[in-house]
Amino acid sequence: MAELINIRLGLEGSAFGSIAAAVIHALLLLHVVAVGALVFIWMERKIAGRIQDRLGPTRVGGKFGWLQTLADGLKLITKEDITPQNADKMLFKIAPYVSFAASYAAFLALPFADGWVANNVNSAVFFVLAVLGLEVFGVILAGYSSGSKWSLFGAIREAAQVVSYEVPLGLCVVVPVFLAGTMNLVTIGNMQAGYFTNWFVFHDIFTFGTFWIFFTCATASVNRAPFDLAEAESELVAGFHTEYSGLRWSFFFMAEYGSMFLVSGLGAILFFGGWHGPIPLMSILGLPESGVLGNYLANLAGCVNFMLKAVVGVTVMMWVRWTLPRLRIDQVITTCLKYCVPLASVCFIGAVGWQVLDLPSPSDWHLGTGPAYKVHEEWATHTNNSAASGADDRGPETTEQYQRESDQLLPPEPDDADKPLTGSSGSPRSLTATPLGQELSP
Amino acid sequence: MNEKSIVEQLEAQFGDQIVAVELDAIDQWIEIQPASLIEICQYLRDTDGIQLEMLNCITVVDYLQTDPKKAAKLDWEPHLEVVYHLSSISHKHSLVVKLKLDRWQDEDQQLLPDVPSVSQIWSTADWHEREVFDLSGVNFTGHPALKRILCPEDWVGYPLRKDYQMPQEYHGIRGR
Amino acid sequence: MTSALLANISSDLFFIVFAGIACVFAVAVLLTSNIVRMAFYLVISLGATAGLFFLAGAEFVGAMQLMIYVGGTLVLLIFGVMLTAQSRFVNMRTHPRDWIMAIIVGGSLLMLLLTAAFRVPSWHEEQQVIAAASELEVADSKTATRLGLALSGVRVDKINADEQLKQGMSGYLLPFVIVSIHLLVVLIGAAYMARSKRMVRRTSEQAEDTTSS
Amino acid sequence: MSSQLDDQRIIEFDVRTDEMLVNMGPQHPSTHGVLRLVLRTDGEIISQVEPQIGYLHRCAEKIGENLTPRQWIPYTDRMDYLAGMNMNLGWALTVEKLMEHELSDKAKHLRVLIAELGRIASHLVGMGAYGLDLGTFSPFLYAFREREKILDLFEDVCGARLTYSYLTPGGATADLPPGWLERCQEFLDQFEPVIQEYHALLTTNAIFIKRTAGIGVMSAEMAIDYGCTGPVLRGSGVNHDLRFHGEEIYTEMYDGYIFDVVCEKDGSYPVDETYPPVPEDAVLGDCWHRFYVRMLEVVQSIKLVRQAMERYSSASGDWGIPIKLSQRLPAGEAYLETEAPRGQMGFYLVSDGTAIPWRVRARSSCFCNLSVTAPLCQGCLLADVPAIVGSLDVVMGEIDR
Repeated sequence: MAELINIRLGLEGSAFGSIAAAVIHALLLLHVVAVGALVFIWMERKIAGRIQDRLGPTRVGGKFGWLQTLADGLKLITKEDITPQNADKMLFKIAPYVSFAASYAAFLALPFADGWVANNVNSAVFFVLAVLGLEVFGVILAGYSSGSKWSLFGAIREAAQVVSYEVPLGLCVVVPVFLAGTMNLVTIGNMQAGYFTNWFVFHDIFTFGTFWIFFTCATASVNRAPFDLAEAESELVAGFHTEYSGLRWSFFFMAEYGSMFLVSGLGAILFFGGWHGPIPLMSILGLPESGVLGNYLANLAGCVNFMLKAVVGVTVMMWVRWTLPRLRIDQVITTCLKYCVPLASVCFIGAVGWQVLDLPSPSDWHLGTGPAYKVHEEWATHTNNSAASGADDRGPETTEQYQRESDQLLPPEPDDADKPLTGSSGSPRSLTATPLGQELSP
Repeated sequence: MNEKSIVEQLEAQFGDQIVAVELDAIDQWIEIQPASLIEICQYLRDTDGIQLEMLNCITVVDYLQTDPKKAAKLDWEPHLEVVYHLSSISHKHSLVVKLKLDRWQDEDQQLLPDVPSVSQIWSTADWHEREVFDLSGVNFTGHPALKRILCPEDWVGYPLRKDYQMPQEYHGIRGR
Repeated sequence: MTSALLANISSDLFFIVFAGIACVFAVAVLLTSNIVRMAFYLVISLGATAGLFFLAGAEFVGAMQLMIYVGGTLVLLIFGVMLTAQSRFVNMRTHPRDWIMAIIVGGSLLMLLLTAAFRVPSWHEEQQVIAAASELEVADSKTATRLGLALSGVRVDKINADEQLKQGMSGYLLPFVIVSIHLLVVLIGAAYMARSKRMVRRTSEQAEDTTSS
Repeated sequence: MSSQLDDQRIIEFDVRTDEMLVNMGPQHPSTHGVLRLVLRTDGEIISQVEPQIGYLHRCAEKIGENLTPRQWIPYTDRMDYLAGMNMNLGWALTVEKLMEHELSDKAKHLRVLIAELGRIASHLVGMGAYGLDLGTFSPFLYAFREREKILDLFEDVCGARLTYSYLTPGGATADLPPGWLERCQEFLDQFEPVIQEYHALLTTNAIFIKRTAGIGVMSAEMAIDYGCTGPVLRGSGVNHDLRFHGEEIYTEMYDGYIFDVVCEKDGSYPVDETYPPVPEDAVLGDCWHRFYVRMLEVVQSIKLVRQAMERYSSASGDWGIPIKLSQRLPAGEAYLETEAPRGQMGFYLVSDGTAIPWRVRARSSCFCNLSVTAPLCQGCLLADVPAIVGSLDVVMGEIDR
């Protein structure tokens, strides 16, 4: 998105350009998180209503009470921010912003469509997991500094839960990463182009199992539904944000809904083909190749696709929350260590085995896949014959040869003037999937 | 095993301890000496014929007529009555045991009358005796932790006594 | 011309900001006596160093720093802090003689580092490295400076494409990992020390033991 | 805790953190009303629980010594405010027992009808609130949707939805309004399938079973020893229900009705197979069993209400004209316990022959049920305390009187 503005203003590559791009991305992502939180709070109240055989908000603003969240927001803003008497003032005030910053920063690497990503971080998956782990830090600070026993309980529970759930979450995320060969989310998304048969979730039974474990661990690490120990009303009054009110409290909620959207978005990209619809309408209509506007429309449809999948994930989390009772802290930790970790490792080994033995999988049919998918094919064959051709490490000639071949696959390189403005899909750099191996120890 | 045979068995066992027996009242009751309360209750609970395992309720009735005109016509002088309602689940019968105490062990020092505690026999007595101590002012010796249960710890006076006067104020809150 | 000038300032600007935050909060860690505040400042300074890694283009190392240091070590520290904290906001007073010892040791280490840093020739030349990085096609992020490349494993001092790819050089990745393992061991030791000391004082109350610290 | 070794200076290596006192209540979302639990805990594990009550104490017994029995009925409503009808019934029967007042058949069947409807409404609240304690919000609303329909029926009968003062010594304040029986029939017909929903929502829910099975296990002897009654007692396998094993004046209301006491006999409940089986790790006397006994009692009460409706419509006599407001009571005393939804609610009336009783005493079932929390919560986790207190289904109004 930002390159588009930069190229227009001719600031390409200069400092001012990069700062402007960063600011534009930040604002756009802030909209995604804020508007997302706005919609999700309204959606949660409506879904909860439907589940409990009642209507949910109907009066505020228009037909379905869609302005309800705005009303809540206004109330929260006007409410007085009380700081408890024996709280550690400075930490108490900073905690919600740390928590929100962590969950907001992770959006940096989340692609909404092919190339529509704030910063195409090469190790995007690893970055997102690292930053997600930071959100717990805001909660610990909040619990510890608000001086009341209940929030301390909530903080310690949250810390134990999130720290222990990072392990299975990491394990589940590795499966799509090695299927795609890279941690770059844009490439993972592109790998799953074409019909839904190419999605990693249908790649084999083990990846299918991995998705469900991923979703459970994601719900747990985002502190939702049966695992919402940290703010268990029935035991801990309101857990770590007991003492918060007004705007600070709303930041905690923005962080929660933000990371909920983030985690289900990550799940959508890793397992459900990100911005690719079940039927590749765009590539059938030949839109991506038909110049700037077509490409933009294709990506826009992709973005809608991705949003829909993420929202479906969020709805499932809400639906689970309003039906299931809450687990006890030791049951949460045992589900993590006794069920999630072993299952995740079994699925991991299974998926690796499936890949090594090269067993049949729906994605081998390459239904409706554009050129992007071939790259994966080439890369796989290269590693095979380079392994076959000699014991030495992949020498430069194979890389050069691989460079040239992947260039041929691309549409003829238009000269710089009218370079496809969406940047990534045209420019060679991001397409050449920098395989994991090469990146880790070049 | 109706109440009559229980009472006979009791009289055989504790002849002198049983002061009075009343069988034709609506609820048959017996009156015993306060000192022998524990052995009788132990006996009532453990002998396999009677087995009154459930202590339903402990109540204290304060017999004191504050209005002098009516007091003259009464045939009894002021005293406290501790009433134990017992029932048996295995034999589906019940019995009422009563104790008569004088209202104060020592009038001017407000020393409460003493009754041995049965909380060793029925654990439910623990809370019942605390409530009776709190509201009616009877001291239960041998109770694990006898302190007020319904009124605040520092409340003065025993509300269910007939001569109880509501305090003027309590921590600044007007009483009367 | 202006964009080139801007380029220098902006990359330096962010560099100065992140380095400044890291140093200021590192000093703040020493100065504050409140344990929890100290842990919080440590998080900010480590976060700033992670920012430096990102600025240097080594995203993988930056994310690793975030996850291992800021995430893991700090949660370990918070747990340790909570285990030892008697009252909620325990303060540890440092006696004056501790300060002197600290300055001596710290100062000497600082001197060592500064001299070593200024003596390395290759870090003095101009910033011609950006050109080299781009044709390497290895680290593809936009602002790949020399240090960033070095940290993600490229031998910066011997820049020619084919030779380094052959020997699978390791650059600075290995020392980076060793340092983090070292820090982890130190922290586990600290947590262990804190735990047992508590017990000595507890038993000593009953037995008037002289060995308690 | 540190064992007395010979050489004191040997350091013990387990981590002994300080214990802390935590107040759960009195204004706490999961304590039913104003109950305060002082927990001594280090982190999650609770070493000692001390319930403190008395926040809702209005000394109704002292007021009873200045009012005639009929004037005291509204006070019985406010004791167990979730089952007002059953409280009125208990006090009315005690007064009738003292006065040896005879009731017509119609009045008796009316009382069974109303009391069992009150039991259903009370168990619905117990079930919904228990779901709330364990963290799920939806069953609470499903329970209250049905309870509202019963309250509508009660509103037609006596004009009130919570504090009815409908059943009084001598009968009831008014007869059933015309068309009421059909509406009641309609309610029962649509209510029966809804119970399967509750089973699906809670009883067979894997997480619910994990949170309640095997938690707060109470043996039969301990239940009797602590004076627990009602579903809490039957949950521990003691076959004791005052509607069967009570006193003559109370059980004669129920003779001729076909229903069975809900209690586990040799491993199975008196229910057909459409009801969920007992999960394997549920021990007799734990939270799950107490909850399940309440759910099955609702089914028995529905059967009772159906039989009571047709016997009421075919019975002869008046609906029970209440005694005069300042009726003189015979001298003497009477104590009677009735099977209230939460346990045996006892009333003890001592009268000296005037219209105003000399001493009035209310024996609360929840008072004894709550006294069990201290031993039950020994060594459990913090999240189990609301689970255990919720399974005892205590109402503070009745405990503090």
